[in-house]
Amino acid sequence: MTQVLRAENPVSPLVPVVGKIIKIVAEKIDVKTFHVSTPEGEKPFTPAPGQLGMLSILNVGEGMFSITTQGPNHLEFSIKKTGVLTDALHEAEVGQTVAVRGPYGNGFPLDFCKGKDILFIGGGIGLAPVRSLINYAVENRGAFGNLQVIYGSRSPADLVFKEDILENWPKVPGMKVDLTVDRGDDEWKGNVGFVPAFIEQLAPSPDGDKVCVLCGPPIMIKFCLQSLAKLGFKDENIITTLEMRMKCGVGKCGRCNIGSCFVCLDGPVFTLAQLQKMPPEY
Amino acid sequence: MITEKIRAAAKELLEKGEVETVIGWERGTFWYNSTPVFISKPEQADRLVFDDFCANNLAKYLLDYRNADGKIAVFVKGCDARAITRLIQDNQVKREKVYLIGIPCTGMKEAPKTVSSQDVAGLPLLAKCQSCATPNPVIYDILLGDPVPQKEVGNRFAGVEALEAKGADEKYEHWGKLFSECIRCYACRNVCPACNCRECAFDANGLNWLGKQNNLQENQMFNMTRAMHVAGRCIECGECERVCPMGLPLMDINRKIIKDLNELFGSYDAGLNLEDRPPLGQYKLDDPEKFM
Amino acid sequence: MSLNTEALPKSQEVTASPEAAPQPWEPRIVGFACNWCTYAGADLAGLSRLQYPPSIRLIRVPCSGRVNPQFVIRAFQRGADGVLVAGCHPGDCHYSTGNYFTRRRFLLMQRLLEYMGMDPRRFQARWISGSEGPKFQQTVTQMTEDIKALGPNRKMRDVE
Amino acid sequence: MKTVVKSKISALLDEIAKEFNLLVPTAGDGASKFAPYTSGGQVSLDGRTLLPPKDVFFPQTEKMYKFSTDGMAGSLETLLEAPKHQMLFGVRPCDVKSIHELDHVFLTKGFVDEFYQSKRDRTFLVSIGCNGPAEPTCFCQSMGVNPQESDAVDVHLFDLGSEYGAVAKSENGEAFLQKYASFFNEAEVQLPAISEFALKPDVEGITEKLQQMFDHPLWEEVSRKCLGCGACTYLCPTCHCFDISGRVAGNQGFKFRCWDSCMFSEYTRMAGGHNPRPSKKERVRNRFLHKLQYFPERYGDLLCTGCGRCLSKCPVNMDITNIIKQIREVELA
Repeated sequence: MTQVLRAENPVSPLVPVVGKIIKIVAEKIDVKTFHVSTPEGEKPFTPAPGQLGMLSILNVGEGMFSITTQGPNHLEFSIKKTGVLTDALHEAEVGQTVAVRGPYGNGFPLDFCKGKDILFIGGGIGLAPVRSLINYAVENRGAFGNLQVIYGSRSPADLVFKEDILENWPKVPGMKVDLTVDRGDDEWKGNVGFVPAFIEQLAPSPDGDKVCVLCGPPIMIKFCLQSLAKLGFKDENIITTLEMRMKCGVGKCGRCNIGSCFVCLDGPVFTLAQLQKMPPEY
Repeated sequence: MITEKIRAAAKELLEKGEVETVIGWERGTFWYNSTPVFISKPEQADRLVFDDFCANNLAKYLLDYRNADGKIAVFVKGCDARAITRLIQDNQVKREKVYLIGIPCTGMKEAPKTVSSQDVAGLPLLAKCQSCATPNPVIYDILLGDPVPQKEVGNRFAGVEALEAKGADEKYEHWGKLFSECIRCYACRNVCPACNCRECAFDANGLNWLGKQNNLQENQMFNMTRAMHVAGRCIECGECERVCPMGLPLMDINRKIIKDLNELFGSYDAGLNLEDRPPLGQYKLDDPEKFM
Repeated sequence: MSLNTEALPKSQEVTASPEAAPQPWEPRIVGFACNWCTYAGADLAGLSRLQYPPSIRLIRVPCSGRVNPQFVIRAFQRGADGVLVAGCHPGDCHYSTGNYFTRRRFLLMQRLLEYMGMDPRRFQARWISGSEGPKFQQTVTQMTEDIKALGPNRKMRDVE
Repeated sequence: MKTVVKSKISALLDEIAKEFNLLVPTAGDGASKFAPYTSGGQVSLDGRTLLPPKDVFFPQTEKMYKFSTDGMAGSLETLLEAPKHQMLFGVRPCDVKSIHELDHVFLTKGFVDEFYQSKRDRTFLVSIGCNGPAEPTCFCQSMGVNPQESDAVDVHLFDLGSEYGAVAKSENGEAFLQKYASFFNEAEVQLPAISEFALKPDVEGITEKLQQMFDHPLWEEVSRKCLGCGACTYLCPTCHCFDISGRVAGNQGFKFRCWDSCMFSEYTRMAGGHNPRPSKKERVRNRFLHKLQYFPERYGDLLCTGCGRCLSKCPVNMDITNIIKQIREVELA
């Protein structure tokens, strides 16, 4: 399932192209989604679902982010405020010049997923990488079986991509969205509880070679994997994406290795079966 | 033989369960490489040696055992003992959590040019040992062997004074040439028992205290700041200079600071006495105020 | 990596914009001023309409003791011709003792800079209280004069 | 074989320096390294340099692009200059091997690093063989390097005592020997015997064994004395990890890459604070597994050429040959 795509850069895979923030969506208090296109209004490059992009503010720094989805003329990055660069991005306004390079990484195994039912599980900002595949499946609805999204966050205020999870996705035929929060509030009518428990409660069936795409905080992943195993999902059919510190994005700078794999090149998407063969160093 | 004594001492401590680990030296790659070793079982005690090449200051490793449950035993030469005194003063190490086995030291030797000649007596002392003022441990629980007489070391600031006498541009060129060689491997920092910050300013991501470029300016920044950060806490073990792969004379900077501290605020030798307080951690109302 | 101080741009070229006529070189002095005394003193100098050269760039710090030796080196790297650290008089520190530590630290620092080949006149420390507007004026004037005589600083300058 | 007497080498280098940007092993005041040739300078053709030649292709600090910003606007420009043709003269076989490993990293697996390639393509390599260990810490022979001869170069020089025997290893090498034919004689030569190496680590099957040793207590044991400095990685001819960072001055700035070391604590630490390799045990393990397992798995070669620089300069004598020995001694259940 390793599909290495060549970065579309004029000189070097390490030198970005200039882009521009054309839209900013505040998802929640510390998460914003940035729409980036070239100054000419084109898409900087065309990533496959699950691939990564290196986004920078020129005078601040560079960081690797998952490309949460794309439009005909732009890429979207959903970014949580955690450090120097992300602070600066959160301060930025529409029109801000950025630099992008990519796409990096393998992306989700589309051929493997096609024709199958897919269960998407996201926790918190972990929905961002998964969303690229969800939107791909929605756009290519005929190529996939039934779709189910189970998404949880700490509180109703922490839910991201509200338009998608509340409006767009539930309207898609053959698609179901189940939401849960750790703590509800007065207006919350949905489920209250952690994601792993919610999975067991919903008990999605692994039948028909169903694929599960999972992303979220490590502790959630750990317990979700136990729940999925109980339900009978096969390790080969559980897919997740990893996060490591990255600098080059092309498997040269060294730091994102897990064993002899580079997350930036051979990942970030791995099946559970693959992860079990790798050293647990992530 | 001192090696038999240290093995016996380590074995006894471990057998009685008084300490959980003994930090000492063992034989390294060649007969002239002695290297730190960590012994936690009595039967491993025979790996320990004490010879003319045990240059490593073991005090630094105590920082790895800050949270250890039991006691740690460390073999200490004069310089190691001063380093531990400093660490205790900085509340990095608790006196009651370490068991110090003192070894009087006549100085360590340079590695020979070839493996074959085993003429230890003919080898010169390491630069750092030539000007050693404390061959005997200043703090210990037991002392193995008899204290050795203090050598005549002469004026240890002679090198500093020679540099001070040069013109400003000459000095700048001298240091510039040396700092240009620095590869910023941080061996000097990491080996230094006075560098005990949990997170070094130079490792703090994003704060950008120090650019990662290797150029003269950033290397000056690194080397001067390192020296200022250990000012008043340098115990002159000379490890920084010994381990520098580029052979930079770092003690010329550390000694300059020690010399100035002595001149400005009174004579002080770091790590000699547990009760002393480091010169930059205290003040007097009548401190000199020359350029203020 | 090279040690070619001659390769440094002339300060005129750095400060002057391409269109403007070449201006005479003016020193750039970075001043770290303690919030409680020196900054107030500088304020008083301004309020009193005391004239002093525009060569100083003040950075307000909570206490002169806040000034880290790295600040001084970084200032020289980034183009300062002189650095001034100024705080309350001994005994007047808002935090009781901060300036006593400053005094020890920067006496040492100045000597280290000299040892590294810097002219020690480029690095000064002064006690200036909130009521000493004229002393602030004099200090800046004097330091500017001294540094003018020394010329632009080329040492430790970041050439990139 | 073509031979040239050693006393003529400086005249030959003078000639070459007219054509090429010539880099030779230099032992001046500081550490020995490859530096631009100056006539009458301190060329040192005996033994290996302390600093490996990797910085010729992969400088410790290398600017990649510059940028300027103006409010929200900004632009950038790549700083990739094609260097002048250069010659790296007197590379030892261990270092030739290391260049081969760097080629794997920078030129294969789907992405070509132009910054490396531009220098690599324009460098003419002349190697000099060793007839035995240049330093006590040498162990290249055990790492599959022939100390006497390198093939992946343009011209190789055998050390024949008072003269060098020259062999062209590429078309460019042939042309070179033609061009400077006046310096060479034709002679029958007998290669000296290779003298005994003190260190002979046995790496047979080590990659396969390490695949089962990720959780072995050995790593805790061997990492204890490590100080976490980067001396080993910066002196290593094959270590190639780098960081990308920037420098901003006002509305101008540039991005550069610089050597980084897997031994540093912040190397893998992420913005949120999580560090997959939080202590020296994980970092030391990663360094040795990278050299002996991960790199062979990925590229088919060990990432160690036996030059011995790390173990000669390590402050605590962390000895890769000893670690290899300890790995061999481990009995797996």
